[in-house]
Amino acid sequence: MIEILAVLGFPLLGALLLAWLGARPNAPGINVAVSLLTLLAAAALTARVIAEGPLLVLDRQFFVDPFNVFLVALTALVGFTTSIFSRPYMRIEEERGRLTPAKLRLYHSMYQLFNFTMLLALLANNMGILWVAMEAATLTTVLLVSLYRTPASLEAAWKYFILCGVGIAQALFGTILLYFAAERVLGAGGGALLWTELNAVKGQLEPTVLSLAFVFLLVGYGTKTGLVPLHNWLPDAHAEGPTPVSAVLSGLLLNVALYAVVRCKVLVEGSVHTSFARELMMGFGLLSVVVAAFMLSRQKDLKRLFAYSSIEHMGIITFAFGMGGPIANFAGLLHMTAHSLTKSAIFFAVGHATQKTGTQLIDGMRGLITISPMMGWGLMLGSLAILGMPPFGIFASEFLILITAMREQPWATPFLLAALAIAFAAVVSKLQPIVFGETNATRLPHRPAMVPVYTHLALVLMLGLWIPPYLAQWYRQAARLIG
Amino acid sequence: MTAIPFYAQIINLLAALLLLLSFAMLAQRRVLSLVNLFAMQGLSLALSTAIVAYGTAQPHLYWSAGLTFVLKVFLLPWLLHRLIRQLDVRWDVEGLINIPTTMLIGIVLVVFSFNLAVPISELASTVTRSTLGIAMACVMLSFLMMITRRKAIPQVIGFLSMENGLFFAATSATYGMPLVVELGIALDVLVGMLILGVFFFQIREQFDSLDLKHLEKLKEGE
Amino acid sequence: MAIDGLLLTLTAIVGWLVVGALGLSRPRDLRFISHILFPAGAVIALLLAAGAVAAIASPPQTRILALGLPDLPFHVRLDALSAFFVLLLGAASAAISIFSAGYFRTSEGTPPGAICFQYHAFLAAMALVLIADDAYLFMVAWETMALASFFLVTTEHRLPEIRRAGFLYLLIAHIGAIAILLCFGVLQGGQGDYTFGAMRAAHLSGGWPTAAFLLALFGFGAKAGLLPLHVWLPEAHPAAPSPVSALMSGVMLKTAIYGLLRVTFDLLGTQLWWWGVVALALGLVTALFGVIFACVQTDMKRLLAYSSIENIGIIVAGIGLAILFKAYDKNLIAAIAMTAVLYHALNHAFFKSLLFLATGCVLHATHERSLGKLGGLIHRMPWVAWLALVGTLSIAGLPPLNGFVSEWLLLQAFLFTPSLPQSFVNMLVPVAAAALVLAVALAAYVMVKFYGVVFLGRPREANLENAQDAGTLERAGLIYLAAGCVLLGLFPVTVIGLIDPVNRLLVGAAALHPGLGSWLMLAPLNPDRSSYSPLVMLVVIAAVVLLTVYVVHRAYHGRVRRAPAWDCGFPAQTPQMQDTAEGFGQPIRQVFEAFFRMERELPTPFDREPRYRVTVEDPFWHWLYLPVARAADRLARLVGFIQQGRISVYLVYSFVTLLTLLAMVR
Amino acid sequence: MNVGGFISQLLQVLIALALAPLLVGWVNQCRAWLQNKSAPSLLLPYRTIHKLFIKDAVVADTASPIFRIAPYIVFGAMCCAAAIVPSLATDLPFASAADAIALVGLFALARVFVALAAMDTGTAFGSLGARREMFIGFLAEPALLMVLFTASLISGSTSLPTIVDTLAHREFAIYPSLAFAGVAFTMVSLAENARVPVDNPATHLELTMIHEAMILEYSARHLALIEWASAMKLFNYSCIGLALFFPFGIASGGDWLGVVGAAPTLVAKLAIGGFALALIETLSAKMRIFRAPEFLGTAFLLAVLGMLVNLLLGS
Repeated sequence: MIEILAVLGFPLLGALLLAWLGARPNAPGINVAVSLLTLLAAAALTARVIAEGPLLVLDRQFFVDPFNVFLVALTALVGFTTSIFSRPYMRIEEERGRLTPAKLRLYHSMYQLFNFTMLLALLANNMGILWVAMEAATLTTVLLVSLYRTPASLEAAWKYFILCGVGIAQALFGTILLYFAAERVLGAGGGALLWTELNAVKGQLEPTVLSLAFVFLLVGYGTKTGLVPLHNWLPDAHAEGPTPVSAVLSGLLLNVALYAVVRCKVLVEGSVHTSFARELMMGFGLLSVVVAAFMLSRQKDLKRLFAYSSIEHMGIITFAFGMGGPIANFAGLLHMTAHSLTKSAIFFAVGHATQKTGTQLIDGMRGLITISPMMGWGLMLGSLAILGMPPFGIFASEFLILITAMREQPWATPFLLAALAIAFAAVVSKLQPIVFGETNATRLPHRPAMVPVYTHLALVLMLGLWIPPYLAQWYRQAARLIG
Repeated sequence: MTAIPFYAQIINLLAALLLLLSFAMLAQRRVLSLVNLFAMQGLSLALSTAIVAYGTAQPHLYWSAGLTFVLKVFLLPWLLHRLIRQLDVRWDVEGLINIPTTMLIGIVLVVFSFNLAVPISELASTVTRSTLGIAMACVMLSFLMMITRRKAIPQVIGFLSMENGLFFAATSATYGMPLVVELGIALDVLVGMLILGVFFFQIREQFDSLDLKHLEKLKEGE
Repeated sequence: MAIDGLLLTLTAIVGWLVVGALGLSRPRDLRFISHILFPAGAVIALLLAAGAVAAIASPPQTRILALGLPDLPFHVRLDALSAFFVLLLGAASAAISIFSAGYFRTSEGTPPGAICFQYHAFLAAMALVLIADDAYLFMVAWETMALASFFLVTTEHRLPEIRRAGFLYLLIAHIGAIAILLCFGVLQGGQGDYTFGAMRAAHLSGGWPTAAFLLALFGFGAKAGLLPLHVWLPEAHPAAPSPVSALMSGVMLKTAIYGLLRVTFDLLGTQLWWWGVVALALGLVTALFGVIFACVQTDMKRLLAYSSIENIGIIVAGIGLAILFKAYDKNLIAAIAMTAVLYHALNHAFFKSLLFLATGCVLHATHERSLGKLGGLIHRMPWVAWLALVGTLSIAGLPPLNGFVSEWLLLQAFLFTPSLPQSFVNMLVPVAAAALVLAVALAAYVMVKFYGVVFLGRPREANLENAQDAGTLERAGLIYLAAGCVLLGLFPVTVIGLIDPVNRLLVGAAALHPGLGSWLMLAPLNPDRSSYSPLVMLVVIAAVVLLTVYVVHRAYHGRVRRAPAWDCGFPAQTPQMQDTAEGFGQPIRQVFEAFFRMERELPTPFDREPRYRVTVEDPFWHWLYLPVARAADRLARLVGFIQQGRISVYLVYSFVTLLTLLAMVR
Repeated sequence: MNVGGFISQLLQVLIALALAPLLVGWVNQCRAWLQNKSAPSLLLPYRTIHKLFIKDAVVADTASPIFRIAPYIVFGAMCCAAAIVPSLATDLPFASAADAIALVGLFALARVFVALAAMDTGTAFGSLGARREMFIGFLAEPALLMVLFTASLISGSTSLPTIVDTLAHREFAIYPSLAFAGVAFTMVSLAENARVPVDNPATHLELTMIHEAMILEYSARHLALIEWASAMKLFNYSCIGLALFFPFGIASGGDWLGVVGAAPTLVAKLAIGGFALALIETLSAKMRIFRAPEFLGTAFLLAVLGMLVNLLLGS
């Protein structure tokens, strides 16, 4: 319990603190420190869960089970590494005059608040609180995306706000319907929105209402997950915001949104005894993978490229959860983890690369490896990892997903494989000249923070070759939970 | 048909009013009138919430009603009025599709929503169950409004009106969500509005206009 | 004492990785890398080869490693087939490592330490592919191998065409890997167990075995360079540094052959006769295509790359033949075809590595890959030239060297087809044999062109006079490989004795029968039927040569006068008047004109500076790859229209999605 | 293997060495006779070889050792082939060192060395000749193998002695396939031995020469060895043809007496064969180099047809 309070309290306090001190020169340091504290708290929470099993605390409002505990740990970890990365990155941005101290204050404060909302969404047992946290996450990130106040960033933020706002409104309607259905079983009052309670009685919930609710929830949280055709805000928001924000958006927020979808799916599955929810998720997943793969080949902007890659991977994970079953769910969870780590590592490298070359257009970036081998290799290896090249972890999950699909949904495999091949061709052909070849990059005064990049890549590599037993155990339990 | 309690009849009336207002907003060209219509929608929402609170004796819904009243009848319309004045954007609203067509689509949407809601309403235990269809129709109509407006402020009003529809569903169909959730939702709406206000200024500063056609640069297709 | 071959292989893999990591730790210390690390890698390779020799005949060994997925830990297994290919890997890579020790220098491209890492990771991945015993480990190793070689290919990454070549390679490798993955998916037959053991036990019904075979043929064919997936090969091999080309061509292509054999003969329980026909036809078409294109190349490494395509074609044709015989339960004859396949794989590893390494020496000495600017190097680089001659004669399929032995065995296998019960196949096979012979004969043409233009004649450019011969370590690598070519050619019986356990594993029969023939005389089945003794031939020829030299010098004299070459009464002869590579290929171009896409630029009598230019392109680009690329591009453009930038449109998407889903729920 | 076997083996090679130039002389004489010319002496080839051995060898400045080694290797290869081809006896010790396929390989070895040597001096002619020779070779080699395959299908063996034994000692049967193969073999032999209509051994005209272009730089003992080896090649081819299509009178034992006894039959058969060769050469005209693929393609086709016919009728 104290751990949960700490996990949520540190970022919230940090946000307040940074709202006050965020413009100081040592603010990035504070940011890192707060993130570290959050990480430690999350580690303690994880240890507690390992030792004692699922937790249900604070009047049943907070809940930790194998499904969300690893996401909490992952969120805290990536939040911490991103704060490390953002230290030199933001300094350089400030020196180049793109940011003022006031904006930095906003940035730091919102960064912590954003972390808080994500952790809240993950830990909340109440579906209503989950919704509130998701909406709050949208609001904080809107501010972060529009940080530069350039026309493009404003446009991106506006689209993000409107599309996700509308989307999340649908999710609220879905939540209301859920409550509507649950109330009949559980009675009015707080209990009817608690996931644990709902999960216990999911068999008695009215199927018609729940399937209707699921449509709204899927469209709502699916917008935030970036499922095609609800994805249109995503590339803009990723490309125009500051790179640390892109990293957390891609690496964490999408996961959290998908987490919400999956939580809802569990309830609906338990109530509706058709494959309706599965089919919807598979359909959305597949469509996202295919469309994103084609989009990848048309990108001229590096960050947009990886934004589409996120859509693709969210599609893969959604597809996996849609298929269901112990292997596919396991793979989906593994993919979530590996994708977060890899994608944020890529964005770290991309961030430094854009600073060195002064552009984020693909045609303008050349030969990174000459000016900074560590960064070039980081970007290259990260991209290969995200494309599902072994021995990185994404391959492990894609392997499992593909072989399950082959057995259970053979019709989908050709689409998946074709999309993967197209994505591979698109990304490698664009990345290769960026990393190799004659250079146009310059050296900058601040050393790039490469430690986060390689930490993430090392973790992803480990996941490809060896999954720690307790992690595997969680995945298995969570997979069983998801059904 | 058994007798419906009086308060429920009032709620049904208010629901019809809500739907009517939604249509009116869909058809309204002037921004200031739009804001007024939005305020009226908020008022009927607050009223219905209060009546539900009274009828079902759920005191926490009074809180909710009060919150709605303050937020949606006073604060937000006031904010919007201020914005419109400061930004000097009192022009007439031109939709992307002409009004009659929009109305026609709107009617189809209402039929669709009602159809969707009927089987659910049958199941509900609340007396106000039939309002669910109206709430859904309101949400849909607001959605349509967001699609058809090409200026930023009407779009936002559409968004807020969608929230109204949702609130209406939450209160009348289910007798209200848990308080902590409602508070959270209200907070989010408020903060969102504030952020939007800041946004309008920034957009204005960058583009000299709040026309959304300036916000079409980020795209893939040529 | 029995050597634990599997443990040895695992140790070697770890050893290579450690060597590579050490290289990475001191990336620019050339002396450390070339004097310690690469030789260390070579020693590991030699040990591995020695261990593999012992392991071929011993029973399969298996292990489960504590790595991998939780439900699918890494399974490794060393049976005769794996051991044979491990032997190939160790034996060939030892020489290449030794050569590399003297070859790599600091250049503009990847630093030597990174090369060292990639190189040894490549070796380790190949070894891991060979011992993998479950689909996951296999795929991991397979793709790691592709990745490591991709980075090695793009060592000189500043040149855009090299990057392009590397990209093409990686892309096709990846597509192939996807097919292999699918193949494993089919093979496990719905049980969800992805170990090879489970696949062996699985009973596939209906068309699934065929699907698995065709997927394997596609996937492994992409790596091996089978038509029409060969296009990466002539791009990537020349782009890579020569030791890497040697490793890729000599060893990596064989891992694809290994995979194909593993799937077809081991994992799939039964074979259908028409698979054999498919593989045979595909192999022969590939062989002919490769060799015809090799004839018209003007870049020495491209020429060798096309020649690799040819050799892979021959090997696959042999596999097809083996399938054919195996399907009709003619195991004895299948064993001969299989022997030919494995023998040729081994041979190709030796002579193609030798030739690629030789081109590396030429490249270092002259900085020139174009055949039109080389010539006469035998005078400046005698070591390389004479050792390359061995490789040239071997690859041309001439007795008594190694290339001939495998081709001989394959032709013998062809001659057995009349015993098949299928008259259609009986009629087909003579034609196939003819095609094979045509390919082999053309290979001789190609190699005469290669050797003659590079090493013989007069230097076509002035700066060739300064060419330096290979260094000591490079020489050592070349000598090792040349000696390998000779020994493999002279002692076929011994080598086949080594291959036979593999035959027994794959086709259930051995090619050598105890009591028939001797170590001197290769006589499969029956000495009356066919026999071949390279050593006797060599001894006879050598004896006659020595005797003739002696007699001629004794009976007459040995006087020699040096004089300018006869100029036919035209005194202004220059080295440029020698036959060029284009000229040498011209007859082939003329005969097989229909196969090429040629662009010719002919001079007119009025040209101030007459210029002749001809470019020969791979027709598959225009028939297959460009249309596919264009179609993908068009689709992508269509999909791009989704994202029009208008927020109203986006809202419509959401709205329509919502309404559609709601309508569906009803 | 015994001493007698070795003696027979040696005898066969020596007889081949001795008879080969004579065959060339005989063909030349027949041709002259057919063309109404006065014929050179039958022994002229011997005298030419002897004369060449006496002369000082002139080697081009630009030549490498390959140039000087090649004649010896070619000569050695031809002697080796002579030991293997069952011209006089079938059961000789070296016969099993190579079967028909290996024999073709041996010829290819010789051809490659001549071609490499031709390219070695770096003159335009040499490389031109080498190119053309390899060109003819790659077409002729498959055809030759197909011929041998047809024959070996009948006997179920690729070992030449076995083929001869089977063909000679089985009860008489007509093999239509052999007729196809025989025609094909004749055509291939013409091409392989640089005879009209593919090549003209007597020409030194740049546009037409193939074999001569390659050996243009050779002189003295090297040239002598090359010439002798060419004669041996013609002899070997003739013997293969005779063994496959007229396998009569070949001794089946390894006894040296049998070998000597078979010699007169061989000489008689060669005389007829040589005459036939001269006749063909007189009746046909040299064709353009790019007509050669058609010619050899026909041979190839005939050989494959022979094989198919064999499969159709023989099974």
